Amino acid sequence: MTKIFTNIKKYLIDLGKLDRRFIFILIGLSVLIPLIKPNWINIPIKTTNNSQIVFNELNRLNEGDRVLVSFEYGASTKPEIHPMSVAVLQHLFSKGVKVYTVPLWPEGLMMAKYAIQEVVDSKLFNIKEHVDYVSLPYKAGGEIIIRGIATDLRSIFTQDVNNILLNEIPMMEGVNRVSDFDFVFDLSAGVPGNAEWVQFACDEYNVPLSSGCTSIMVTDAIPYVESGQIRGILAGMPGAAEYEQMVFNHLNSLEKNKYMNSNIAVVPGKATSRMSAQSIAHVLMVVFIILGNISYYLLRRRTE
Amino acid sequence: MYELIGVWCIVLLTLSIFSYLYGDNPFYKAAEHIFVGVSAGYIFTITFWDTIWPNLFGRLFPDYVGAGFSFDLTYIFPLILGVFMLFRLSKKYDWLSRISIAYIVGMMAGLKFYVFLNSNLLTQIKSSTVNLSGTYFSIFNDIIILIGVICGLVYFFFSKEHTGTLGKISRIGVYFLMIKFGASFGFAVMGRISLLIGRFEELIEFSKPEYYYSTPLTLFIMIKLIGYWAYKDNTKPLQK
Amino acid sequence: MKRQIAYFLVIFIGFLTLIGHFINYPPLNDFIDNDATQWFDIISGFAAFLGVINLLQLHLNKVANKRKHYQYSIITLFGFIIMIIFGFIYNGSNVPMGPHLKEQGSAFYWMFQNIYLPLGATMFALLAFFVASASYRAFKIRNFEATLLLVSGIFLMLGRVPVGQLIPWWLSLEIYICLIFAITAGLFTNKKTLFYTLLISMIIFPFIILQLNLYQLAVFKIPDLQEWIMDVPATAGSRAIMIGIALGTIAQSYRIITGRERSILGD
Amino acid sequence: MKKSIKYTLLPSLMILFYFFIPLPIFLVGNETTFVCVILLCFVVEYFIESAKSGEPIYMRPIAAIKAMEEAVGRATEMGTPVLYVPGISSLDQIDTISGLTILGHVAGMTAEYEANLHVPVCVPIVMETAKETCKESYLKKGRPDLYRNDMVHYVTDDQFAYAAGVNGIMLREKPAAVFFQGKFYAESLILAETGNSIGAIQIAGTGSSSQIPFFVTACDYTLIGEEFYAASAYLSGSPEMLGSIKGQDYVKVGCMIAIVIVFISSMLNGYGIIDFNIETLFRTNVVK
Repeated sequence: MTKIFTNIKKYLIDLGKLDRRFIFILIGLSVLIPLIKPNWINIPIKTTNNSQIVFNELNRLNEGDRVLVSFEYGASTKPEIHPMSVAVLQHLFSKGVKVYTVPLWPEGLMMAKYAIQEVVDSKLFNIKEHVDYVSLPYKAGGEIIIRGIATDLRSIFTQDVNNILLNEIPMMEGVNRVSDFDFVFDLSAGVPGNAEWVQFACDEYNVPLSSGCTSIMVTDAIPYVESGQIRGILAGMPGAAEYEQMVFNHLNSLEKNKYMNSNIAVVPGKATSRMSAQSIAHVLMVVFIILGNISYYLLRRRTE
Repeated sequence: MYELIGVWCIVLLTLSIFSYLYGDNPFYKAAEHIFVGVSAGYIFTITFWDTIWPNLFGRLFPDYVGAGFSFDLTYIFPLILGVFMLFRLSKKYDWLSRISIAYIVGMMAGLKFYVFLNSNLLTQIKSSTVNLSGTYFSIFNDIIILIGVICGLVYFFFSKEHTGTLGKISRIGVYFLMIKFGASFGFAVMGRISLLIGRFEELIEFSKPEYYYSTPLTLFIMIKLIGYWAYKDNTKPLQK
Repeated sequence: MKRQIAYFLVIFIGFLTLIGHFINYPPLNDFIDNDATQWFDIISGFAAFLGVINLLQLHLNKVANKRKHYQYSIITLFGFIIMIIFGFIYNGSNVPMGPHLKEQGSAFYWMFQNIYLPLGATMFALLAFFVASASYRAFKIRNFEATLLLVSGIFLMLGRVPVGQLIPWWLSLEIYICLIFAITAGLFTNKKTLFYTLLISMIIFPFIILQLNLYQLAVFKIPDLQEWIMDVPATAGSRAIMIGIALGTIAQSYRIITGRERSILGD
Repeated sequence: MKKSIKYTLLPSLMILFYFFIPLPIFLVGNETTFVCVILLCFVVEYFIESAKSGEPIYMRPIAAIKAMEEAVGRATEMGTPVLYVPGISSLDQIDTISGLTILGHVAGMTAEYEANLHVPVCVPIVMETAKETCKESYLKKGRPDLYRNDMVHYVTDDQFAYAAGVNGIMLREKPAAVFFQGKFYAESLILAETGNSIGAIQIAGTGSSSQIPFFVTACDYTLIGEEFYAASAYLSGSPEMLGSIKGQDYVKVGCMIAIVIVFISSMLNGYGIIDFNIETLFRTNVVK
């Protein structure tokens, strides 16, 4: 009996010296398996406060309001942010809000295009380019561009992505600076991102701002959220999954209005299914940390 | 056709980078060097076409470039400063480049002074107000935040010895900082895992027959080769 | 003299951009808001040439002298040159040079999509593995500070995913008890006493909580606790750091624009 | 006596001038910021001047700064290079500038110890500045012969390509001392973990608050936030610089008092004892 105990103890101590490649393999598998077999695990999603605030803020917008959606992410952070973009666009279009997209990252241009395309292709909404949405092209400069949008949008953008002059687009009429928008929604994965929007535009010109961002950015953005400079925040993949669910429920409960096609079924988004892979990996890491601590504790006792 | 080659490229490069997890190996080395070369070329091209061409030449020769700017003579200055920068290549006139650097450093210092004072310092001080209309719990939270901020700032005192009461306060400050670091770390875990999800989704997609089983085939060949190299390294005669 | 020009420019431009925020003179405000940083971008654009020359020098040197791993330098040079060719000489799509960088169908875009993007994204994804090995190594109950790091890290990890909601109140209670014992383990001299006290508390406390009807407290729900950690102590910590960073930046800027921090200009 | 008069009278006069000048030469709307700028500058300047006049200044020891020389020494002993990574941002971040000033001091140490310094850089303009800094440091230590032009070299501008490149340098050169000083983003952990796996002494310093946790967990020493900006003043040891740090401390006390005042006044306002909302004071925007 004692022999078994000593053996277990020995294994646990050895665990502390585990080759890190072993951890790598387990982490890889814990992500891979739920992705290949998504229906093995199904975990319900609960809404957090900050996501709810975002939803309520956007839900308060009226028909014909103008919303600037800014895209600051690329292919590598697409799994986290893209589901948010799609859900936010769906939410806005379902309310008949006019959407203006602007990429501040070179890759953001493609992301904006993909997101709009996805919403248009779902045929869920009766939307037309230049009537319900306009896509602005990418301009280099980061915060300078934000500053420019804040003071004089037309000095930076003269054409949209399809090289149509902004003066010829009816929904651009009266849109000259950031204060002409009723809301700014920022989808960001780094710098420039929501902090720049706060610092260079929205704070100064008093335009409400909400943001969806990668998990890592949240701790930096939280002080702004707490002080109300950013109204609610969608935090990483879970934030995306929560918002997706809220929009899914909202679209299903909505009385069919003129913006929506009643004969198309609403499909749930992608973030929800990715959450199971995420959950398993997290649990695995916590298990690792606990095992590592047991090993550390036993080792320390021994050396003492 | 090009699309298919592209898919195989993506799979090969992705797996080469992942092979770093096993250890440094020729696949990783090759991928790393391709990456350095391609990205340097990419950024250089982008810098030229997205910054210098429209923002500088677009203002100096608006009709020719057609970037939507009107003629602006002041942009002769950045042109001069930029050319000064290139004098780094000459031994005799390399001091000219210092002028360009001086412009950048001075301008950024002045700008950041204002921006950080306004957006970080003053707004953070402003947001330490307490909201009495909330519940008792939220008021309690506000008080904890106040204590945490004050203690955290005490930790950053440089010109006082951290002993006695000050030492204790700064220790409490460290506790708050540690909680914040732990929270950031926990958050990061989530973000990083989701990046991996993105890569794996793509690899899974490319395992399909329409891409001729790109992922499993490439993976198989790579494992074989890396295994072979490892074996070859081990069979070298060892001198004792 | 040559040095003096540079110092003078730092001080002049520094004060100009700072004071310009307060002076009511639109051209100056406009310069600070837009042009000043645009100029910076243009100057760094010119510096990019120097970077390219340095890169070529370094790798050509390696190849010419056949230094260790020189074969790989050939790959770097090849990648670089091909990007330059696709960026400036060969287009491949039917839009003009310049906009072709972002046009699907151009050779440049193909390289971007199929070489550059996957490499970057995969390097980024490596972090998932490193974050695991770093936390396995570093999250140890060494002292109180390290324990706080660990605890807030773990709660965030668990609380942010749906699994966290499945953790019942008694399990979180047991976790807390274990944690408290882990921190106070040093106080026990006898290993057996520690073990038995731990065991007894783990059995008794759930019943006490159940008796007192306290099990619905938010403390026992990991997601709620996680949100509290995020909103209160972590906010306090990040606010302190933010103010610290702001002060550090301001003081550093002040030292620069008053010409005291000179090592940046080689002094 | 004369000094204190100068440092109370002058700022008051400037503030009075700002508020009472009848001509519209100042923008309306950011009065608070202006007052703060004036106060801040004069407080710091006051302490710089007293430091210059020979007043002794105590500086709390910071472990990471002390360890720098030790790390360079160890690398020399082991005959491996010292790797210095100045972050991935350009000169538009004060972090990069701070990182470069610290590089100046580290280069001084490597010149003294005759250690090999290796600085891979991410942004060309930073490369040029770093070259200048290193060259001057070697010159000042009287060892211009040890300075080589390829000490500082450009890798690539892209964040992760740079991380891959630096990773490769670490794996193949196995430096015994690694410095990460500057602005870092997501690549911080890749770099720090690789450095850890080769067993180097790692000293990090950054103002990017989201990356500090990774450095704290994977590096031996970390300069956290404000410490990082103060490090160059610490290393220079000149009374002017140290005085500015002391002034910064007093500004910090001012901030703490302001926080408490804001807290108490909002409380009193909430209870209806005073009828003044302090938030109106922080109308920090320029109204155009």
